[in-house]
Amino acid sequence: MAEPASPQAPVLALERLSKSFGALTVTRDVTLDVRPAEVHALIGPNGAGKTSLIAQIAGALAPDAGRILFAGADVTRLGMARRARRGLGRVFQISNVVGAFTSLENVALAAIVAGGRTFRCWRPALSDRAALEQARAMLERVGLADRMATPAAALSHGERRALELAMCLVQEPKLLLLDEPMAGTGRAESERLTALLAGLKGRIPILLVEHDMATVFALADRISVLISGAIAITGTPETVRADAVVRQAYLGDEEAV
Amino acid sequence: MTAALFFSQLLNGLQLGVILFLVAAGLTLVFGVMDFINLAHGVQYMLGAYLVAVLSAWSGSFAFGLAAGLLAALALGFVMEVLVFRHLTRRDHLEQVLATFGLILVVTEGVRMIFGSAPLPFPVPAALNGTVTLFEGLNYPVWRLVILAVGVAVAVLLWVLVNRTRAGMLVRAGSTHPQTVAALGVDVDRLFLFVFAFGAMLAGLAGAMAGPLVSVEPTMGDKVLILAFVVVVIGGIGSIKGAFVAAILVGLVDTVGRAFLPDLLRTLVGKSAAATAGPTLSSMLIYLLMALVLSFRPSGLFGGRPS
Amino acid sequence: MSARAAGGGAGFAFLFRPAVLIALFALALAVAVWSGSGYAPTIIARTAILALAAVSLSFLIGQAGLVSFGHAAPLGIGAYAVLIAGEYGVTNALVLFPLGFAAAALWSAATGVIALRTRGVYFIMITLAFAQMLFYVAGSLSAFGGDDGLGIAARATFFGQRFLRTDTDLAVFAIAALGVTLLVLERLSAAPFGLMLRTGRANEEKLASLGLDPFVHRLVALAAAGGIAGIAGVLLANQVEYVSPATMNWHVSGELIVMVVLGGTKRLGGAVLGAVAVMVIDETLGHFTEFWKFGLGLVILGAVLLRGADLTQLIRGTAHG
Amino acid sequence: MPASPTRRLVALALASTALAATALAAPAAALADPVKVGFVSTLSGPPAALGVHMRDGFLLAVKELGGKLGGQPTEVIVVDDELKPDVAVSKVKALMERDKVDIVAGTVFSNVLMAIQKPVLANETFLISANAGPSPLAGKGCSPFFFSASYQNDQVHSVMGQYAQDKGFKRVILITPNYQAGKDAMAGFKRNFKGEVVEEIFTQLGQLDFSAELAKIQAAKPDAIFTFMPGGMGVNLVKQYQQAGLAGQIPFLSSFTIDETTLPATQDAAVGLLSGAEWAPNLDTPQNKAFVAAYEKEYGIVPSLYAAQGYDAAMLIDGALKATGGKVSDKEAFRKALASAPFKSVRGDFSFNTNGFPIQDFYVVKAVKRPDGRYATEIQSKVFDNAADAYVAECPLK
Repeated sequence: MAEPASPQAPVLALERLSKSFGALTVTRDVTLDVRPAEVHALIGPNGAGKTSLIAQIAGALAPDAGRILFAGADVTRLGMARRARRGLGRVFQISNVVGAFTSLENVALAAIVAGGRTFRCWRPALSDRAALEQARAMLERVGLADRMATPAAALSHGERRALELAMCLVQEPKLLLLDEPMAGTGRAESERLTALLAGLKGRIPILLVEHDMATVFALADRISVLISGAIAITGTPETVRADAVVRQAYLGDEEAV
Repeated sequence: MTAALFFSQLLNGLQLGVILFLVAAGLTLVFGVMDFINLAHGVQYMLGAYLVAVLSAWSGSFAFGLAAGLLAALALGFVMEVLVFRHLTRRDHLEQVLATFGLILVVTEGVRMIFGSAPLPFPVPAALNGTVTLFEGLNYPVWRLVILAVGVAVAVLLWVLVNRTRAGMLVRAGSTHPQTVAALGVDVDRLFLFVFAFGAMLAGLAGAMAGPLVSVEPTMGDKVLILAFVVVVIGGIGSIKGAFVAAILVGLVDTVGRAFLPDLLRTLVGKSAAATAGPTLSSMLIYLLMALVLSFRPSGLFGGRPS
Repeated sequence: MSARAAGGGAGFAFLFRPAVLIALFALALAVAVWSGSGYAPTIIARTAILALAAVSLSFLIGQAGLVSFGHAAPLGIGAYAVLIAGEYGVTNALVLFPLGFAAAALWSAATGVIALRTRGVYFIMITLAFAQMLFYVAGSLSAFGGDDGLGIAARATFFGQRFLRTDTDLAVFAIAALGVTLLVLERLSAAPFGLMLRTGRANEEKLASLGLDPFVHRLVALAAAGGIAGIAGVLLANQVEYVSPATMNWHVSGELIVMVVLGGTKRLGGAVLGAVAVMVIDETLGHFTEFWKFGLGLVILGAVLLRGADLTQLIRGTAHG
Repeated sequence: MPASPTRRLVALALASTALAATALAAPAAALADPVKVGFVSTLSGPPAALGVHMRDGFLLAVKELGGKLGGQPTEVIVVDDELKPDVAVSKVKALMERDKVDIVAGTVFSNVLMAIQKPVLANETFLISANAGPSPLAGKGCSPFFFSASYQNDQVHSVMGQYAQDKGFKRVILITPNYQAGKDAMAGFKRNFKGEVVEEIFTQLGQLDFSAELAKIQAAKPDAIFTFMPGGMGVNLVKQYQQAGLAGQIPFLSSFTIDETTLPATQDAAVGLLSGAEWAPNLDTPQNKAFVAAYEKEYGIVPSLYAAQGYDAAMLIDGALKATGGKVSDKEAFRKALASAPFKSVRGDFSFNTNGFPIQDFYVVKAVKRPDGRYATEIQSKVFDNAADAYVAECPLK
């Protein structure tokens, strides 16, 4: 399934990735890329292997075969932390923030890590003005200006999503990997988040894994459909919407949305 | 070194392994199903030995003592679960360690108050005393063969229970996917109650089997507890199969190490160096084994998820 | 994070502050000296030394989430450093303390490289395994008393000056060491370094997704805690004037964990209170009955079961109730 | 919300008192200045049985003397050393500095004695061992303030070496735990045994399973084995020795392995096995008959040598106090009184050498089942007569 060669090199490219657990193949010869400034959505029915694929891209799971290229380098053998240091920002499916820390502390933490100041041993972390300034600015940008002193555990679901996004963004990633950002959010929150992501569109390339078709079709430049671990089709939203196979296998029940 | 000596050392290793398996099986189940660190498991081993020793002496019959002692161990398991353990199931590992450490002190000292510090008599049942000639040049104590047989029988029984029954399926699932089991509508607390009491009885059985071999005293569980933890960790937490393999491995490594390492060292590094290094090395052999296994497989031989 | 880790809280929380704890120790020592008791300084010195070891373990458990069941090993290394150096005629404190710190830190780092591959219960057990190995090695050192151990040549000196002549001298020194350690470890905890440890403890995956593998941070924490335990070992050897493998027995590691957990791991000061509590129980119950461990067991069991979980909450509970 | 100043003050006072008060715990109003004896024994952990026997023997003597030693009201403060040297040192310092004891006695194990001897002797407090007898204290490290009411460790092992030599055993296997006392035991045995030592087997301290070692012994078929396995280890070994069918075949020579602390557990498995000792319950002296009868009546069990030594230690202190009119304060006088061994030992002949260790007889004893159904050791034969230890020459005291 060859795409026409892009004039610009992709930020992320998966080459013939495969992964099996015993007899169960969760990733089947997957080839996929994310181009600069593009929002690329990955959709597929439950059990299609989206979570496993994300885990391989993030570095939590090692593929059996194939390569992962990120920012021009082969990162297949690198761990999660080193991929993140190269600019792979990830927002988890289940909100992953440090519940006991306040919003500000969470983002400041990310800023300190991004600044490479983790081995400072004497001055308190919260006296790091640079990190705090960055964190405040970022929280304002994601609409959490009034929740800075709230412990993350006390935030609403959508707010935690936004917080996690802020932690990612403060690190100035080269690519955002969003794992179902809308899962579990109410309609109002989901609209706010969609607007937030729309604001990022064009500035940071995004690989978006999402169930919510409204969001996907609102944001995506291209869509790939994963069925039984394999990519069924990659194309523009219109192409995908029109595809008979996809309609039958997946979109049929979503038509109402 | 004769074939008979080598074979008897092999049997010795297997038999030590089997005792360790009996203790470790209950520990790994409780570990796996409820993610519970139970330091007091060694105390249950000690109680088993005491109960069977006292009841056998009182009734004059080992068979009765064993049956009644195991039932009592089971009952004590229920009581301990209700009084102490169920209040700790969803707590931090450290709190479990602390509370069960406290329980060790209470039970050990309680037993000492009742029975004194001196070891209790626990002779081999008369019918099973003495040795049998397995083949020319190899006489082997009958009781050790009995232990071997009991251990293998329990291993088979556990295998059937865990792999062929509904309860076993729940236990297996519970150790890897506790939420799923709860979602199936299973009362996880009750499952734990039974698993815990059953584990206590297995530990008691191990104590009863070891009783005629070792000194039956209040602190007899301490050392066995550490060995059992070593076995559980090498095998992988929650895995009965892992516990069995690791127990046999530890039993063999320990026994064979003690039997042949000093001789081996003597030929390698000379007599005087071997005299000091040999015993030290064979003492730490199982810890070496554990460190080695964990540095290559950080979740043990058969451990699934790193917990 | 640091705000809640270092201060605040109502009622008796101020008891956990390093300055208050050190003042308490100093006050107790002053009362003891004033009353002319020969023994009280001994027990105060001993308590401060054990508290020092417990605080270093509390740093590992509370900040880094590394539950070491082998903390008796660096403690023992510190003690053996005194014994072995003494056998070669070295008693200068300026050599002994750095030596004890370095040897214990080196041990903790070297074993940590392997141990940090594991997590949770596996980490608990692999640290125990390493400590047990060292225990057996110490027992086989015939030149240094083997399993029986050996008396040290003399207490540490400062260029020939015997500055640790009495247990009161030793108590002053141990309390000072405890104070400095509390101060340094509190700064370390509040600093980015400690923040990374705590984040790694709470959510390792998140930290990795931010681009930080906390391995080196943890290794440094292990080495630092080990080194401090080594200092405690140096002090212990000087106080007892006898060194034996019993110091490295797994029971000692277990008792240190009891102190830490009893005092609560949220604040480093908790470990100090835990150490004081264990010593007080030991010293009081121990005089009434040979079965005093029964009482200790009941206290521990009760403390955990009554939802107190640790002294921190227990104190708060009574303060509010 | 900050706590009120008063509340802080109260808390501060409470907490520091807790720390200081436990340490101080001032001795309750001193009554007519009784003689104070601090008794250090191992009362917890696996070897607690030995410590209990030793303590009970000592307390029995004090009770028989009407709660007095040397006619003086006596307070015995018993502490548990937990078999940890550092704990023992801390508790002994409490005995000397808080309780102001006149005499420290007890100690089952050599490592505990070696740890506490330094602070005790440096303080010029009298130290009387009721069991442990490590060689440094008998030789170069001897002290005018130290006396042993027991034996020097090596002597008991030498008894068995001499016995093996006398019996004409040619090939012997030695098996002891891998620690200093174990190595000393082997050295002590070999001092008087001139035959071939086929193998020296070192086992782990606290070892549970001896199958590997027993298989070796079975294969080597020596004339006898010699072992030193105190406490629970001895119980394990004896039970497994019998089960392996070796008990009737290869003579079992031992020290501190077969005694009345372990016989109740090993019972028939131990019957016929031999041990070296300086005492046995059936030793025929009037003092011993009375002691054994009183002990069995008081505690319902047969006394062991630890009990006998504890009893002797109390009688020794009693005799010395009588000689000085109840005073310990004149240390030279009290020392001279102790050195003259002014008491009738349950062991019969008993006098002190220049290093404070006894000169006494040693026997081979054998485990038997008595007519009353109880298990005990019995004198088989006398091996050494009025024996002194091997280190006395190194002791500078005259």
